[in-house]
Amino acid sequence: MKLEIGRIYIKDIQLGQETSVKEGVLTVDKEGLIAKLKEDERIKDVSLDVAKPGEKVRIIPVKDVIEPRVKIEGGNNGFPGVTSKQAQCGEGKTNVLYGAAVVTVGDVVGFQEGVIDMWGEGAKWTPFSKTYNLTVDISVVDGLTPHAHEETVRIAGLKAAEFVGLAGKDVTPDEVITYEMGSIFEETAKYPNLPKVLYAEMMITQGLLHDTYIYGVNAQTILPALLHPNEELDNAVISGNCVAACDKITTYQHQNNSVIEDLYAQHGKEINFLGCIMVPEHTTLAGKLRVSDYVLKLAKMLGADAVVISEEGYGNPDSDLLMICKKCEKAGIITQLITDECAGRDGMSQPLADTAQEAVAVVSGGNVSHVVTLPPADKIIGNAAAIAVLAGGWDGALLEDGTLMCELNAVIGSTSEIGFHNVTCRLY
Amino acid sequence: MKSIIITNNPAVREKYRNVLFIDGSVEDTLIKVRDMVYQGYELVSHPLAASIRMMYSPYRSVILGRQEAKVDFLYAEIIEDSIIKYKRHTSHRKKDVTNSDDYQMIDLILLEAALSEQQITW
Amino acid sequence: MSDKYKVLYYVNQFFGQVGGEDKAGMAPEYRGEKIGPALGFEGLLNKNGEVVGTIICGDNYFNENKEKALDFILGTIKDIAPDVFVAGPAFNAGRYGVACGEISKAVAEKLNIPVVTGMYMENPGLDICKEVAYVVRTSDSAGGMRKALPIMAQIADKLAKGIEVGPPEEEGYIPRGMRKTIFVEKRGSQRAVEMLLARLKGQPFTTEMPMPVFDIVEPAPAIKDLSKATIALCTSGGIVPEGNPDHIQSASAQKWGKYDIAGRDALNAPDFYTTHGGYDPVYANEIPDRVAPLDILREFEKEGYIGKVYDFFYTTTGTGTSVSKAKEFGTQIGAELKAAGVDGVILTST
Amino acid sequence: MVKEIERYGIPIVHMATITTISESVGANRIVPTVAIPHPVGNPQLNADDEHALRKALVKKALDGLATEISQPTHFE
Repeated sequence: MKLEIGRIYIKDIQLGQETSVKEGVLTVDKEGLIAKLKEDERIKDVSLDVAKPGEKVRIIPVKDVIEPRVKIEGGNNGFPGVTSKQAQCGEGKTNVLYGAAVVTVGDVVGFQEGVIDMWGEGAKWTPFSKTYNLTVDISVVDGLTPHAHEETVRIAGLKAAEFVGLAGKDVTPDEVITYEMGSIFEETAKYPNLPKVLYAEMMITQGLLHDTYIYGVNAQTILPALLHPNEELDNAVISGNCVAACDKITTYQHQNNSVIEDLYAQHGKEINFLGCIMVPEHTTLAGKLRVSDYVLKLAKMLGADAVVISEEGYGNPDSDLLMICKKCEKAGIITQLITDECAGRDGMSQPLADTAQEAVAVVSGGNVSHVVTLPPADKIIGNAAAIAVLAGGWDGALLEDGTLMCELNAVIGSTSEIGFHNVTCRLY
Repeated sequence: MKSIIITNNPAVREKYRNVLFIDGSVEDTLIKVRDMVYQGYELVSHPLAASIRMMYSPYRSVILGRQEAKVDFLYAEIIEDSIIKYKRHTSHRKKDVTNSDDYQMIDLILLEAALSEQQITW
Repeated sequence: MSDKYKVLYYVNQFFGQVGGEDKAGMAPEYRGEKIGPALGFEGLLNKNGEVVGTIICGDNYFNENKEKALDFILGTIKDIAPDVFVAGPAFNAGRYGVACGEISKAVAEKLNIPVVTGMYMENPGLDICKEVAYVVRTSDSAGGMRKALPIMAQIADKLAKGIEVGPPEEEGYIPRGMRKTIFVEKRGSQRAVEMLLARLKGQPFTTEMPMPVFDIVEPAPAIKDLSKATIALCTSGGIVPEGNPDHIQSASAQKWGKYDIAGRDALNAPDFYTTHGGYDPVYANEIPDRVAPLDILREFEKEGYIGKVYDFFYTTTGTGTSVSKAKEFGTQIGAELKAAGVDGVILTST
Repeated sequence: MVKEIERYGIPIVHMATITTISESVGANRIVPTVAIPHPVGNPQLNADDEHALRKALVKKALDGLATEISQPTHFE
């Protein structure tokens, strides 16, 4: 499978009358996009805005972040199985508006969180302060069920990314990155002496606001599935997960999965990268046991020497992570875990309550309870009232001047468990 | 289905029959689950949700299965760890009452997702 | 003068140049001068800070009159209001270390004044204060003074000026057990791949989330002949004689109890009950033997399956009891059992 | 407590319900017990059955003390 990602560097973003990229400036046809999104009768209103790195702007509550892209060759444009007809992802050519992002905003339920600060202290904690963001705030018609509401917002974000992405159709990319890998047999024949490494990517798949989709299939219903890494890098995986702000994998992070990129970089040099197993995280223990057995079985069938396991979320998925780790290590397959931790506000607690001796190699994305102080913004995109929710119901969290104290768990992408960000914890 | 739902969520009590309703906090609910696990009940669903935000929910529902003669130590370990984690996240927070209805609804929806998994073997 | 920050120093009778073991009973005193290590310490602060005085207390006095000593010491410190408090270093001296540890903890927690001290890794005072004070890693004897003081001074200087103290390995203190959230140069996925490659090649790597390390004790050899063995019964289930004569706490136990059971066939209600605050006591209070099965052991004794049940029964409560306390209990109880020639122990927990 | 007593060379058997904790405190000989409020008993059984259960548990513990082991071992 061969995928060429053409990066068109975006240096600015503005709303206008047409959708285009000129000299790195992305212009979005405001009315055109609103009209396009309103084709969905469930949408009452759409409000578009832009947020640029360095501006004193706060976006809240963020639902998802999506990279705008356009398919140039092979497959279908958009998100196959969702916004377009089923097609094979991961082949051909795709242009991306590199440095731009569509950020969907809006409440499905009242306790939603997820903040992106574009400047200062808050900007350090989220990777999405460095992207030029087109914010899409969706309000829906009355009487929608929560499921329909969530779906409306999710699809609107994807459609917006598709609409904006078209601007890159006829633009020559600034940089082209090729992701190419033959069959497992071919690659193993090429690199017979390199250790075979799998990537097991855990996904939250537990119901409303806690879902992930592959080609539009709700991953709650699947057994762990083998994906070619190119498929995920090419729009096959979508986030429907809007409550684990700090450690969820947004659609953008699926499209640019950092573990896949960094494993790819070593493919043929230090390792033989076999592919990705998409691992659903179930609510039931039976589901967790089944999934961990299944991952081990796939790893064995593929002859893996090592598995990189990344978690999504916090709480019950910790059990899945350690189950997979234990089973693999006992079977002689090396594991490398990526997770985040709760060491308490003061950092004095033991990070993992459930410990496993087998978990010897762990990367930490940081302490989800670390408190950050965010100064007041000049402008708030989204729902200013959500800030009180985000502060999280403890004294002194929201000061009168608008200064906000919150735990990292409210900041989008801050403690990424696919290692997308550069935060960690160290013993002091 | 031979399961019992241990819950402090009124919306769950209204909708299901096989409910042991706890008139109390999430912590009370988890402690009841722990006690029952030590009496041999099978832990069908994990006591915690998958996101920190749901850790702040004032409602929680956990599914237990049959009572066996022997305590399953995997279940015991999971419920003990869950209580520790739960306390760590919530000890310094106030209950979010303004969004009670939404929390009830999401807890119910997540419970139903769990109930729809593998009903027959329970 | 006034622009210098204030340091207050604590030493024991020996380093305070009062005397040796014969003076270990001295009550705490405050001297408005630099004594012992305090003298050299000021010189290491590069004229930025001043040691305003020294508190001296006998090691035995402190350990035997902890509350009184702490009262005086905290009162003195409060009056002087130093910017930094420095104690020791205590090296591997146990009583001195415990005194430094207790004082450091109290000063940091109650007065909110930053504290620097120094100890050898195995000093029992370390666990008391390492989470709240900066404890510089020293050698086991006073010979390490020359090395320890500059490190302590450098940390004290930073604390006084409000400069962030760096990671333990750079600054020379013993990790406080705090997980600090920091930014690093490389993103997580890259660190993960590098860690994995190191592991695959058999090279050393450092996990970012170390699992707790337990010190492991080799299993003691088995009892050769049960029928000749003396078995002792212990419990952390809080079973105590009626009235709880030793006032064993229902949680976070500070002590254990030892009761003569020589003439007893069982731990019957109401002579015994549980004081444990961590579980539903109904079943244990009905039949305390459900927690500590003396009755069954007696049966085995009568049948000759075991030689004898040891005449004393040991008890405490496990819930909320700190690891260091549990360790202390185990050490004390173990010593008694060893001396009594007990061959094996049954410890029950709830 | 377990570890410190065993350090004196006296074999010790830990009868505990939460065996994971038991392992983490360093017990080498472990007998899993019935439930937290009644580790060595079961009030749901009739007197005879409970006695038999209790006797069996204690016997396991005693036999554990008489068994040579080289690593943490559960006697079930």
